[in-house]
Amino acid sequence: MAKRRADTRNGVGDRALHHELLRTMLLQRRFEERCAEAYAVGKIGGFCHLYIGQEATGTGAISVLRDDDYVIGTYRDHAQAIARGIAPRAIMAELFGRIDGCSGGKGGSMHLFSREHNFLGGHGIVGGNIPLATGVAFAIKYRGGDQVCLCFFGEAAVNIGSFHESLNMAGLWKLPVIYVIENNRYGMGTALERASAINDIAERARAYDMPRSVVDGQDVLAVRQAVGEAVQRARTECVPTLIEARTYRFMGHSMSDAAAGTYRSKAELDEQLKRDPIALLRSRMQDKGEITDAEVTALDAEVRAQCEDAWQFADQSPEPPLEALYEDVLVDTTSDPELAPVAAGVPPTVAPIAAA
Amino acid sequence: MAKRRADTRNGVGDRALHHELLRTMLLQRRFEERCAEAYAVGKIGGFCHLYIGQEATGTGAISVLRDDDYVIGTYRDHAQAIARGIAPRAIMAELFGRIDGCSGGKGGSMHLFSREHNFLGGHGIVGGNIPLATGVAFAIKYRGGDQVCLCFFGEAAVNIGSFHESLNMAGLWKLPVIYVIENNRYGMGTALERASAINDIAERARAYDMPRSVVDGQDVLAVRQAVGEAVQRARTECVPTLIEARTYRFMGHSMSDAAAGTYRSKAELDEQLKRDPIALLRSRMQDKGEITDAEVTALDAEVRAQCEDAWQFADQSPEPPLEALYEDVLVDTTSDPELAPVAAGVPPTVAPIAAA
Amino acid sequence: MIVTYRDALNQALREEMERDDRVFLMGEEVAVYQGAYKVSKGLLSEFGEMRVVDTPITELGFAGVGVGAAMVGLRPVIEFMSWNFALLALDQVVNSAAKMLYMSGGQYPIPMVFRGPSGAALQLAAQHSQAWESWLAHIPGLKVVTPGTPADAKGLLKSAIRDDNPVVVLEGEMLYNTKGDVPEGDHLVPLGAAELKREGDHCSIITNGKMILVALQVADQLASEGIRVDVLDLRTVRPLDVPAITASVRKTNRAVVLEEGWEMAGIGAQIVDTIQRECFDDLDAPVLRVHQADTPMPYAKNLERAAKPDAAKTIAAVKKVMYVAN
Amino acid sequence: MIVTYRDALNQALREEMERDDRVFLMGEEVAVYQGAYKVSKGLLSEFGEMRVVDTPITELGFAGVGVGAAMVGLRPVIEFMSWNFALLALDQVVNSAAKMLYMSGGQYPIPMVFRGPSGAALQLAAQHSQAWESWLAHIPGLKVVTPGTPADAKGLLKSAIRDDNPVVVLEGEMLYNTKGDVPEGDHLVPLGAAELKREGDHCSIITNGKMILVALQVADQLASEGIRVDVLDLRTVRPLDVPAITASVRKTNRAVVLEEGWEMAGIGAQIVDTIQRECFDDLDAPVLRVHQADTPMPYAKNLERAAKPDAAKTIAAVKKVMYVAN
Ligand SMILES: Cc1ncc(C[n+]2csc(CCOP(=O)(O)OP(=O)(O)O)c2C)c(N)n1
Ligand SMILES: Cc1ncc(C[n+]2csc(CCOP(=O)(O)OP(=O)(O)O)c2C)c(N)n1
Ligand SMILES: [Mg+2]
Ligand SMILES: [Mg+2]
Repeated sequence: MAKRRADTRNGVGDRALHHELLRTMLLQRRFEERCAEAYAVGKIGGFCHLYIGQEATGTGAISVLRDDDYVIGTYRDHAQAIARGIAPRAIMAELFGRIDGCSGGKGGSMHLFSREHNFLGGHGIVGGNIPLATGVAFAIKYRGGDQVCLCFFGEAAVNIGSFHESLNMAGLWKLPVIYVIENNRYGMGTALERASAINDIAERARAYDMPRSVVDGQDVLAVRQAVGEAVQRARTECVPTLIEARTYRFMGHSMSDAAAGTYRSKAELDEQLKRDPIALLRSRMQDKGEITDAEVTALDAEVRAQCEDAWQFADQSPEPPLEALYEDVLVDTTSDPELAPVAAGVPPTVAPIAAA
Repeated sequence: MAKRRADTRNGVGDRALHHELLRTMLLQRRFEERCAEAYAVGKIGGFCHLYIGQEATGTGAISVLRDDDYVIGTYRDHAQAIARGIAPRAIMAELFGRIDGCSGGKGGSMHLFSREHNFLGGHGIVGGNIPLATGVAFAIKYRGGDQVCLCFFGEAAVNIGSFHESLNMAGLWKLPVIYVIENNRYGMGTALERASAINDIAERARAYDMPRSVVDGQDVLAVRQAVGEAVQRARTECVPTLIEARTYRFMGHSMSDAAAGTYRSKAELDEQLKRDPIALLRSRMQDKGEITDAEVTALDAEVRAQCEDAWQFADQSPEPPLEALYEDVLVDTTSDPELAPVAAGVPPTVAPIAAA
Repeated sequence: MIVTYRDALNQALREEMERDDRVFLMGEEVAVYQGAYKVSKGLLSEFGEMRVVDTPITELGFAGVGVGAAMVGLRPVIEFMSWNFALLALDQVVNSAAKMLYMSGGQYPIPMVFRGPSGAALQLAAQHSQAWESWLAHIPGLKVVTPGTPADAKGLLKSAIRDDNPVVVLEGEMLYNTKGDVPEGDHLVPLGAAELKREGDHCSIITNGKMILVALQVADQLASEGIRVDVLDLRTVRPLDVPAITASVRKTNRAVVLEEGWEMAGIGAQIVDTIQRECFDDLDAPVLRVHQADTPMPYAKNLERAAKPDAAKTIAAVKKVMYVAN
Repeated sequence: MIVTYRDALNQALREEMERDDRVFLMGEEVAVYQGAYKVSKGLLSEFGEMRVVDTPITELGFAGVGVGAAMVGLRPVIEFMSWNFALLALDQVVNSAAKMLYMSGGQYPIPMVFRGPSGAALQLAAQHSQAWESWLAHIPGLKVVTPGTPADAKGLLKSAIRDDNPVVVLEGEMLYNTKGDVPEGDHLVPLGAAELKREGDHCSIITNGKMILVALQVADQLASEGIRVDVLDLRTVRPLDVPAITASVRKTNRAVVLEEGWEMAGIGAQIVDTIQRECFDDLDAPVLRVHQADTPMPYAKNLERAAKPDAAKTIAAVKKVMYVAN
C-alpha cells in the first residue's frame, strides 16, 4: 500500500516513485473490483460508488501530501482512503459493516474515516465536504501551521451553493486548501454541459480571486505536478487553488446503473477506456525501462493477494456488538485530552484574515 | 405616483419622462422620511429598512418595465413598491399593520406584495428571492411569453449559495430574468471587500455565461439605459443579465443603527451625500431648463401631501379582525379560477431549455 | 389493476400532466435518466424537455424555482432525489412555499408539490436515512402526505398536484417496488383523511407511510394469537385526521403509535398528545410509541436492523399496553 | 451581580475565550459591528480578528467551516444572526455536526456551539419569527439548550463551549435586555438539568426559554388567586430532564406545557408523551399545551399578540386542568 510520507519529487525519471504510484493505483483497481464482487454477493450493502478509471486523480493528488496534511472526500472515497495509506483490511471491513472497519462499521462505503491518517471522511451530501475542508484550512491558519487540506469533489458539485460559499471564504481569507474537482464528466446521469452554464468549470475560480489549473486527470504525474504546485502555494503563501482534473469513470455512477447505455454511449466509454490511467503509467514506465512485464505481473499478484487478505479479514471480522448502536452518539467527556490548546495566531508568512 | 406603463424612451431630452422619474424618487424619499417618523412613534414596528439614497436604482430599473412584467425584491422594498405603482396608502397601511395594507397587514415592511402590480414581494431571507425570480422567468419561458422578471438584491447577497445556484440555472437555461445588484457597499455593517473575494462583483456573471454591466446607481437615466438593454435582451432573446448598480444608502441598515460611526465614517457618508440621486436628476433637469424651482417646490408639496394622505389613511385603517389570524394559511379551493391553463412551450425566438 | 408503487406514482404524474398543462416535473435526473428511482420513466419522451426538467445539483435553487413558477400560476412538481438532500432546500420550502400565501395576505397561493423518498432504505447510513415527517408536519402552510400503498401513492399524489397549497409527499425507497391494487381511472385520495387498513377492537396501531407494512404484518401475527388490532393509516400527517384517531382509540381503549423517525418531538408525540387530550378517560393504558433508535442510522446490517422500528418491537408494545406477557 | 442576558452571554464568551485559545467566535457582524445584538461587544479588540471572525452572508458555508475546524481540534462558537437564517445551514448542523462522531465510529467529536436568537421578537413577521426547539431537539447527536435567564445564559453557554459535543444554544431577541442576578466567577449550569424556578403543588407548568418569563408571571397571578404552581424550566430540551418532569407531575398530578413554537410535533408534544407514559396513573386531567397559533407569524400587532402563547392562555389552561372556572 502507499506510504504516507511527503514526496515532493516531481522528476518523471524517478523509478521508485513511479513504482509506488503504480502499486497504489493497481491496489485501488483490484480492491474495487473485489468491492463489486462483494456487492454482488451481498457482503457490501447500501450505496457503493467505485472510482475505477479515476485512480490517477486521487493517487497523484494525495501522493504529494505530508502525513500531517488533511484529506477529505465524497461518497466516492475508497481510492482516496487507499492512497492515504489506510489499510485495505480496515476499508474492506468497513464496507462489510464490521467492527474492524475504519469507521467501526458505522459509516460504510460513503463514510470512511481515519483519524490516524488525517482522513476526514467520506461525505454523502454533494457539496457537504467543501465547507468542512474550508474549515480545516481555517483551523490550520488559526494555529499558524503549514499543513494543507486537500478536498475532492465531482464536477457536478461546482453548481451547488456550498461550493460558492466556501470558495468565496477561502479566497477572501486566503486559506491553505486545495479543491480538486474530479471532473468525470457526469453527475450521476447528467453530463457537465447540461448542468453548468459554462463548460470550462475551472474558470469559476476567477469569481473568488483564486489560482486555478486544469490537468489531465488520467495522467498521475501531471496530477502530481499540478497539485504539488498548489500544495506548495498553500503551504508557503496560504493561497487556495481550484484544480480541475479531467478524468472519467469506467463504471456506472453506483452499483445500480450500467456503465453505458442511458446517458452516455458505449462508443464514448470505449474511447475513454483507451486512456486507462494505470495502463498509461505502466506503458510510460515500460517505455523508459522502469518496469518489466514480469514485475508488472508480480505487482499485480501482490496487490491481488492484499485484496484477498482484506476480504478474508473483513469476512472474519465480527459484526459490531448491539451495544454499539448507542455508542458514539455523543462524547461523554467534556474535554478531549488529544486536543491540546494551541496558540492561535496568524502564520508569519501570510496576510491576516479579513482585514477589519 | 409613477404610472405603470412601459416606457422605453431613453432619450435624455425627454421632459415628461424626467418629471415622472423625479416625482417617483421624491415620493419614495418623502414616503420613507415619514416611515422613519412613524417608526419613531411606534406606528411601524419590527424591522424597517429604508432605501433613502438608493432611489435611482429601483426607480430607473422599474421604469423600463411593462405592466405584465414581474418585480421581486428584498426586505428593503418600499421604494420598489412605489416605483411599481402600488398606492402609498396601501404601503403605509401595510407598514402600520392594517387591513388596507397591500398584504392585508400580515406582511409588514419586509413583505410588501401586490398581485395587481405583479409585485412578487418583499422577502426577508438574504438571497431567498433569487431562486424565486429565476422560477418566475422559467414560467415565462414555459408559457412562451415575452415578459421579464426583474430581481433586486444587495451586494452582500452575491456571496450566498442561492445566488450561485440561481444564476447558473438562468445562464444554463437562458431565462428572461434581470438580476440587479443594489451595491450600496455594505451588507449591514460589513463592507463589500470584507465579504467578497473579488471587489468587481459583476464579474461573477462570467461564471454563468451571462452578460453583465456595471452602472452608476445614483444616475437614474444610466440605470434606465442599462436595465433597458438587459430587458430588451431578456424579452427578445431570452438572455439573463447581471447588473451591478453602484449606489449608497444614506441611512443606517435598519432603524436600529446609526447612519455612520461604527462601520463607516461620517466623512465617507458626507462625500456620498453629495451624489444624492434626486439632486442629481433635478440639477440635470434644471440645467436643461426642464424644470423650474417653483415646479420643484410644487412637486415636493404634492408628494408630501400624498404621503400625509397615506399616513392618515393608514392611521384610520382598522387593524385586521382577529379571525384573520387563521386565514390565508391554506387556500380552501383545489383550483384557482384566475390561473387558467396555458399552452406550455418554448417561445419561438429562443433555444430550448437544457438540450437533452 | 396490480401495479407497483413506483408505477402508481408514474401514472399519477402522467395523468395530471396530461390533464393540466401547467403541471411540470423538475428535479435531478428526472428527465434523461428517467428518475433515480425511475418514477418519471417515459415522461420526458411524452411531455418534452420543458415539462420534464433535469436540474443541476442545486436543491435550494430548484426548490425556489418551483415556488417562483407557482407564484405566477404554474403547478410545479419538484422531485427531491431524496428528502435527505432536501435539507438544503428547506429554507425555500418553509420560508417561501409555506408562508407566501400568508405573508402576501392571501394574494399568492403556491400550488405545488415537493416529493421524493424519505426515511431509511437498506444500509444507506447516517446521511441518507432520515424520516422527515415530524419536521415538515411542524410547519403551518404545508400539507404533508405519506402514502404507504400503491393505491394511496397514486391517489394522494394526484390530489396533491390538484391542491392549491404546497404539498409535501414523502415516499419510500423501500416502497417503490411494492405492489398493490390501484383503482383504474381518476383515482383520488383526499388529503387529510386517514384510513382504517385493518379492523380490530383490542388495540389501535396508529401509523403512516412505509410503517403501514410493518403494522399489517403485526396485525396478522397478533391475529394468530387472538389479538385483534385496528391499523389506522394516517396517510396525511398534516393536517392530522383527529376524528379517525379518536374514533379508533375510543373503541379499543389502547394505542401504539408506530413511526419511522426519531422519538424526540416526532410526529408520534403529537399523536400521543392528541389522544391523551381527546381520549383521556378512554385510555386503559399509557400510549406507547415505536420509533427509530435515538441515534444516527448506522451502516452495519445488524445495527441498522436494531435501530429501525419493526414488527417485534411493535408487537411487544401492543402486548404491553394490553398488559399481556410477551 | 445584576447583568443583562446579553452581557451574561458576553461574559461567557469572554471567559471561555480567555480560558481556552481553541475557542473562537464566527458569524455575521460579530466582529467590527460587535454583533447584530451586541452580544460580542468588545471581543474583537480583546481577541483579534483570528478569533472573532466576520463572515460573508453564507450560513451554510460558515456553519460547515465551524464543523471542519472542530474536526481538527478547535472549539468554534458559530453565531447565527438569527436561527431563522440557520435554516439554510441545517444540512451542516444535522448531516455534519450531529452525525460526524457516529459516522466515524467515534473518531471525530465535534466540540462546538451554534448559537443565536430563536423565536419571535416584536412584529418581525413570518420569516423572522420562528422557534426551532422541536426541529433541533429531534436530532440525535446534538444537545439543545434554551436559557431563559441571564444566569442560565451564562452558565449554559459556558457549559456548551466546554462540552465536546455540538451544542445548540437558542437565545431570545426579547431576552437580551432582560436583567438578572448572575453568580460571579466560573458559573456553570450543567447541560440536561431542569430547574424548578417556582414551587407549588396544584399544577406543573413545564416550559423553557423565553416562555419562562410568561410562566413566572402566570405563577404570580395564580398565586394571588390561591393557586400554587410548579414552574419547571427545562433549560435543556435535548436531552430532556425526565426525572425532573416526572417528579413535578407526580407531586401536582396536573400539567400544562408552555412552549413558544408551533403545536404539531412540537417539543411540548414530546413532554406530554413523556408525562402520559411515566405518570399515567398520577394524572388527574389531560395535560394541556399552550403554544403559538398554527399559522405563520403575522405582522399586525394585534394578530401577532393573538398568535403568541401568553399569560392569559396559560392561566386558562392551568384552570382547565384544575377543573376551575376561568
Ligand atoms: C445534495 C445532494 N443532492 C443529490 C445527491 C445524490 N447524488 C449523489 S452523487 C450525485 C452525482 C454527483 O456527481 P459529481 O459531483 O460529478 O460526482 P461523481 O459522482 O461524478 O464523482 C448525486 C446527484 C446527493 N448525494 N446530495
Ligand atoms: C440568510 C440571511 N442571513 C442574514 C440575514 C440578516 N440580514 C438582513 S439584511 C443583511 C445585510 C444584507 O446586505 P445586502 O445584501 O448588501 O443588502 P442591503 O441591506 O445592503 O440592501 C443581513 C445580514 C438575513 N436576512 N438572511
Ligand atoms: Mg462527476
Ligand atoms: Mg448592501
